[in-house]
Amino acid sequence: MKILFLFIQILLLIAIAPFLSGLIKKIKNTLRMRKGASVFQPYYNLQKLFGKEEVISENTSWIFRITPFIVMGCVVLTIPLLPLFGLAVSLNYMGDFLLIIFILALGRFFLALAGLDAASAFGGMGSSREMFISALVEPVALLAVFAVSLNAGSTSLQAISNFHVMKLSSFIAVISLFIVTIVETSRLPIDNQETHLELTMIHEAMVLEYSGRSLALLEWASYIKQVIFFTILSIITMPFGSANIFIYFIKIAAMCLIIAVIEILTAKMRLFRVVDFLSFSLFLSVTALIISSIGL
Amino acid sequence: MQIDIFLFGILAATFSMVASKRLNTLISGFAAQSLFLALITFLLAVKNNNLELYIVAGLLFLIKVILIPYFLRRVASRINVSQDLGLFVNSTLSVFIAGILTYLAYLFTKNIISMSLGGASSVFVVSLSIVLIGLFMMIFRLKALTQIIGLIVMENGLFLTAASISGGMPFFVEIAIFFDVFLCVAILGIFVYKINRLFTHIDIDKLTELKG
Amino acid sequence: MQIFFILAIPLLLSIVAMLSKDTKRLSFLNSLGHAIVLAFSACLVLDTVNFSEPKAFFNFFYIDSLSVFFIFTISVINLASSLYSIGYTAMDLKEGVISERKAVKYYVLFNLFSFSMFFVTVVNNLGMLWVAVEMTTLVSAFLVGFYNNKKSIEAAWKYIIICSVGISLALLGTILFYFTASQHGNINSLNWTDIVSVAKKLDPRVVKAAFLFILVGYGTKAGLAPMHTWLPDAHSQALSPTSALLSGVLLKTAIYAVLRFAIITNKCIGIGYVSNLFILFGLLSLCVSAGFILVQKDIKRMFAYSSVEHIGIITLGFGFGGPIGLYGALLHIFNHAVTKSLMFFGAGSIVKKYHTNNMNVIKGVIAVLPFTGIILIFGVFALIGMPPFSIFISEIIILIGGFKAGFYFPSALFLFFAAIVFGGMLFRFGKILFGKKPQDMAAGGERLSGKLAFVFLFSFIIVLGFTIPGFLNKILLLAVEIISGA
Amino acid sequence: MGYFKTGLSMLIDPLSLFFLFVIAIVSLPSAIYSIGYLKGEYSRAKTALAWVLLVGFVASMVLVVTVSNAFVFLIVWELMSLVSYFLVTFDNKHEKSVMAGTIYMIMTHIGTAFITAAFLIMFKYSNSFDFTAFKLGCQAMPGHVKDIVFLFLLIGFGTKAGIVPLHIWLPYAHPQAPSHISSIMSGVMIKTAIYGLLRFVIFILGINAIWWGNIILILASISCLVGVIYALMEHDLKRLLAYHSVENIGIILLGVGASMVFLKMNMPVLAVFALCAGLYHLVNHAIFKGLLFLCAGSVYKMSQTRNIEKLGGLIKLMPQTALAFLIGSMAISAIIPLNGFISEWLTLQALFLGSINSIGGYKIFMGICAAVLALTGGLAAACFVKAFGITFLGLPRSKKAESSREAPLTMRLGMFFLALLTVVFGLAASIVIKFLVIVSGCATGIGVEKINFTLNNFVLAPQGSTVYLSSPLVALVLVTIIGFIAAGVYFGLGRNKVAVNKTWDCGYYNLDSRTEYTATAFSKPFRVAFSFFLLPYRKTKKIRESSYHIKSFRYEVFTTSVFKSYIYEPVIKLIYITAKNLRRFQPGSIHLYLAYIFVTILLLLIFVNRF
Repeated sequence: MKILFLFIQILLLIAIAPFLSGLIKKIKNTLRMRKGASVFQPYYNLQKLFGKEEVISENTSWIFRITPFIVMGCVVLTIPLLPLFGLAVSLNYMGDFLLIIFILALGRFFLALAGLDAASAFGGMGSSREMFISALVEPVALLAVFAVSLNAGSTSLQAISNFHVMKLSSFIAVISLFIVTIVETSRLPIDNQETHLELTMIHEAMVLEYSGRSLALLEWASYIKQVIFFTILSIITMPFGSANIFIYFIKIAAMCLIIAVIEILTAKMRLFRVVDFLSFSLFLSVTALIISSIGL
Repeated sequence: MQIDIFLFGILAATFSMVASKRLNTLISGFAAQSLFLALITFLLAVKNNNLELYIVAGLLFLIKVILIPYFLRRVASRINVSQDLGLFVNSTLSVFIAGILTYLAYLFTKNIISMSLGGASSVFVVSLSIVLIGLFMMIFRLKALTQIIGLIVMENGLFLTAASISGGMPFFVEIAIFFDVFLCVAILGIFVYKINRLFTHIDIDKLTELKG
Repeated sequence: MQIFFILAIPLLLSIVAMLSKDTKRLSFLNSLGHAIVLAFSACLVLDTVNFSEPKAFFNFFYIDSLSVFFIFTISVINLASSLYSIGYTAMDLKEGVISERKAVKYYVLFNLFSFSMFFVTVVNNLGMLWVAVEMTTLVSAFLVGFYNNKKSIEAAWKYIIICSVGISLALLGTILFYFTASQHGNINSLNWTDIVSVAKKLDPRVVKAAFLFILVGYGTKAGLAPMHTWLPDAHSQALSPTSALLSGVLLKTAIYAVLRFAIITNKCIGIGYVSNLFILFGLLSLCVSAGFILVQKDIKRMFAYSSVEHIGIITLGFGFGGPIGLYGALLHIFNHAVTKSLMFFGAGSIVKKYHTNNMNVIKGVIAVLPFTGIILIFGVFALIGMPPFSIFISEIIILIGGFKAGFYFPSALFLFFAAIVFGGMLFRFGKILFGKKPQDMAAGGERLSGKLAFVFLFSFIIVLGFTIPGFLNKILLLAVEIISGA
Repeated sequence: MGYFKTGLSMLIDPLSLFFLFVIAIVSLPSAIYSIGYLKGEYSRAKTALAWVLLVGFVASMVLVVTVSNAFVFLIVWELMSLVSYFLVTFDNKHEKSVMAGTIYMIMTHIGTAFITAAFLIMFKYSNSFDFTAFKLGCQAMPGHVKDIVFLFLLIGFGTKAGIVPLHIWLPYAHPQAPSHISSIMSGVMIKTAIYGLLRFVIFILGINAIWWGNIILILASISCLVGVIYALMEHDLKRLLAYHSVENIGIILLGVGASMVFLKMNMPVLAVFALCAGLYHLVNHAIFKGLLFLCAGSVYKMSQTRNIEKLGGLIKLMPQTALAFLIGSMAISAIIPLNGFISEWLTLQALFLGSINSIGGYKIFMGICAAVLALTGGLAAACFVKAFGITFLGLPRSKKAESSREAPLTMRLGMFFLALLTVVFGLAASIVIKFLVIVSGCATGIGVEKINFTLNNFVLAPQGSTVYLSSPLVALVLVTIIGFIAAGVYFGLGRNKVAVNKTWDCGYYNLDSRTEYTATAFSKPFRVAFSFFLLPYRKTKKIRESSYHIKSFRYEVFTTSVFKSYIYEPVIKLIYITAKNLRRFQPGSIHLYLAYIFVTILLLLIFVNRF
């Protein structure tokens, strides 16, 4: 029974992931008084990409080829960890909150290698920046998780999705985690998903050499990653009704709204300004930890 | 009483050596000093009626008053060394320092020796001051020959010290030391020749090839 | 009775040398003679170990385990040095640096020198002890100035003057001892045994002052800083086999003399006084030598300063006192003698080959002189106190003694300076031993006799690194008993 | 002199056995590897020498972890250093090797001096060098003496372990040794220092104050960061790995330090758990660092360069080495499901549990340590993306790199053995930790019969917590998911149509290896972000044809080694200058020398009563 629920959970999240991306775009466009594409545009994109012929650089190796599958595998792997529908089941024995960080690291590792594989300077630049930012994000994320887990008394995700976790420190940690989400999902002001201007892109630069179904897999994986982060945020901030699929969607939609608003209000930062930005969030995380240690 | 007079003589000879600026004066001063030393030993021998001391006095006279000064003069003339001694410290100051050294010797004797001896330590004061002055001469005089003389002045001082203590050391030790000193002077003389041959001077202050 | 052979053979050899004309045969005979001396001294050691009674002859010679230990050390180094001399003089002769007559003269001096050193260790009379030490200076001065060039004559002059001055001070000290012995001890003798027996009656003030003169006087000869100044000059200019003797045993005979007086002083006024002085001079020597080793470019001077360092360590060991410290210091005397001789031989071979003492020029020794190079690299490690070599053992024993006696700060300083020396030596020797060999230099040219000397000494280094043989242990323990006055 | 009649008494308890195991699993493959590695590199005699030294090295390490007498320990400890010195200077034609060996030996000796001092203080209280006597003697030791002994031991063993700021020798020495030795040095030898800390601080001395643990945690955190930041800047493959050893020693010590804190806080279960985490990382680091050094060695042997800026594209030329290196890189970057991940997770959990169960400042302190560990992990991953990506991917950047081929079989055997172990130790975590619990119990002296950190043979479950981790399950699910995706893509869309073409070059250039992204460029963001610590500077050189025309332009960027230029060099300079000034006291003037004697005797006479 549990396995079945998990299976549904996985498929559902995979399925709705592109929609959320489309939703964010739609909200942004609406707010900008534009019409914009349909919310289902990401699905059309994926469909098109899956149907296309793939062009691969002659310099690449097998790393380049397996990377999309590994990246996709990684993001999907995190889904069963999340305590969501069906009486909040999750593969609790598989791991805890920390494991999510480690799992995402695997995907990132291969993606960065793939960026270097084609011997293109863009790819290398993307990999370098991606690894740089993710390295800086890691302590922020960990400290935030730490603070939240301290309130929960465990790093287990099930323990975290509980009412008694909701303390002042948790909210500060969540702000920090929100920044982490922005970084990890390549959102403004860290990265810009919509640009292909070589000097500013990070994630897009890494996948520049990809095409066809490989690119489709990578795009999809990044949509899923976004969902996962939204889910985690919602679990911590709003630990109610996880079992109810509609409440879940409302929570996720709220996240999309916030992200969209932030995206239209900010401009992209210079790469080295990101350091300051992340130091700020690190500071927030530490504050959360301190407050949590007081017991608030 | 006579001993005190001779002691004064030794001290005077020593000071004159400190003050002297010429080699010959220095050697004469040394001869004088040794002569007084021999006389003191002789007096002691008479006093104790000790055969060994007679012999020692005789040897002193023979070696230090006659042989060594002769030898030194010979070396000086053979290698044609200039009479100038080369002073680091001028003679007035040297005498002043020698005075201080004598005072130090006095202090040392007063604090350490007199306590255990119970007075009558003027011999010791003089002898110790001679040792110190000898060392002083070795430090502040430039020439090789002056260093030899400084060394044997020290030796004289030591001899006097030994003599001042209960009639000198065991006889064969005295003789051995005598022999040793003589040998030392002879060997140093040989080296003076060698230095003169290799460096064409005997200015020890300029021998600073080996350093650090 | 062995002692008479030990004294007679070197004298005999020097007489033979005076009459001889054939250097080659003479050099072999010399080695043979010293091998016999070593055999006799080994017998002497075994004798002493088994019967442990001090022996006295004619009220003049006095041989206890302390003397025996020194005799043994001296004879070991003598044999090694005479072995090494075979090749060394042959090379000198071949190169025309010295004449045949000069080579003969070398053997005369060599044997007189060894005789005088043996003599130091066996006389009972402290005055004669002084005479003997002065004799060693006078004889070895010729060995220092052997090459008759500017540098060696300068070195010899400094050597003889500084040591004579020092020794004069020692004579003053001896006289003061005699003074108090006759005044307060009521004896008219300079025999060590007599003075020791009345040590308790001596006047402490006089003894204190006298011991200062002794320490500075014989300390000059032993190479304690700041009176060590003659040492690097003399050691670097002497022939390499002689450098080994100077550094390996001559310095130790001076230490022996100091020890004899230290025993009396300790008996008279307790151990604190001598101990403090020893520690002071030991640390001073360590400090000074560490600094000089760090900036030294001349290979033989480097070893000379290393000798100052090790003398410092030995003094420190005696200063720490207690059975452990004394044992370690005595053991260190032997270990240092063996190791330093080895290093001087090695340096001699290197200098012979490269014709320079400058360590910035010497490169690739292992490639040029494989045997010497490999022995030397181990020798360096032995010298700077790495296990499994002997010096490590004795240093650690000294340290144990220091910690046991509560001398934490001096022990810490010892470790600190030893570390500096370690760094300085390793830095230099890494550079000269390894690396490419100079292009125009032919490899090889090591003589069998030299190799034999290396192996002979190196076996001591290795064996003593692992175990202390029973007889040596016993003789050391007996000597410790004598020093501690038990 | 009964103290020195020691013989070779052995102490083989779980702690020793554990270290013996670590020695074995790295030495064995390295030895196999060396068969191929030494072939053709050195002359016959030298090869034989290499074998002798290898055996001596391993034997000395075995002795270090098994002897039961501190005096013998000291001897074999120095012996180990001596043998490794000869191994570092093995290529002694290069001045670099000799210099590296010298630096190594000097630092080690300084460390040994401290260890010696600590042992001697302990000896004073025990009157014997035997471990059991030591343990008894230490109970009678006053607290402040214990503190001093601890600090001495920390400095002493820390030097060998390469704790910042004592790590200075490590990046010189490890790369200079032949690669199979680098692997043993980095994989095992520096671990003997950890053994020393465990044996002498925790096992024998006993923890006296909580600040001992704190100081180790702080040093460990610093080591982690400094090691990995320097590694990021490094372009010499073996030096890069050497810096990672500094980092990983830091991670191991995080576990050890936390364990010490918990011991003093009277939390035995946690103490055992934290130590398990540290020990787990220890064995893991031995495995993957050994593996990486072996791979780096085969890259070096085949391409004759260690500079990754000159390498590239090797994945096609030496695919098996590349695979092994990739596995090693993933393991060291704590990527699931390999072994590095397990131990890092355990360490994080230990810190977290410590944070929960302690009060006040320790909550934050542990949290910060965990954050440092996370940052380190991120940077390490970045570094290995660089190391692997620049070395093996893209195009070869030099002729040497182009001409390399796959390494010989024996070398590959050694590598794959270790690569296999990284997987095994990743998946069999629950089994491994059962043994580690026993080892930790032995080291800390805590009864471990009731302590259990596993649910069954597959799931890790720290006692007193509700979290679980099952690496086999993770691996299984991951493989299943990827399989599903691959199958879905294949069966849903049919065969992929692939066209191979040139890399996109914006339509302008012919891309070649010169336009590739370089390691320097890759690490630039890090250089800028950590510029306060790295103090980068540039050297530019214009080569002009005439005053108007620049023919070529050379641009190099360097970083300042803070510890070297602000700690070691000033100290060495100070000592050196002091020595030089000291030299002035001996200018060759005999008069001065005589004056020294004179002054000495005068001073002594004046102060005679002070002695």
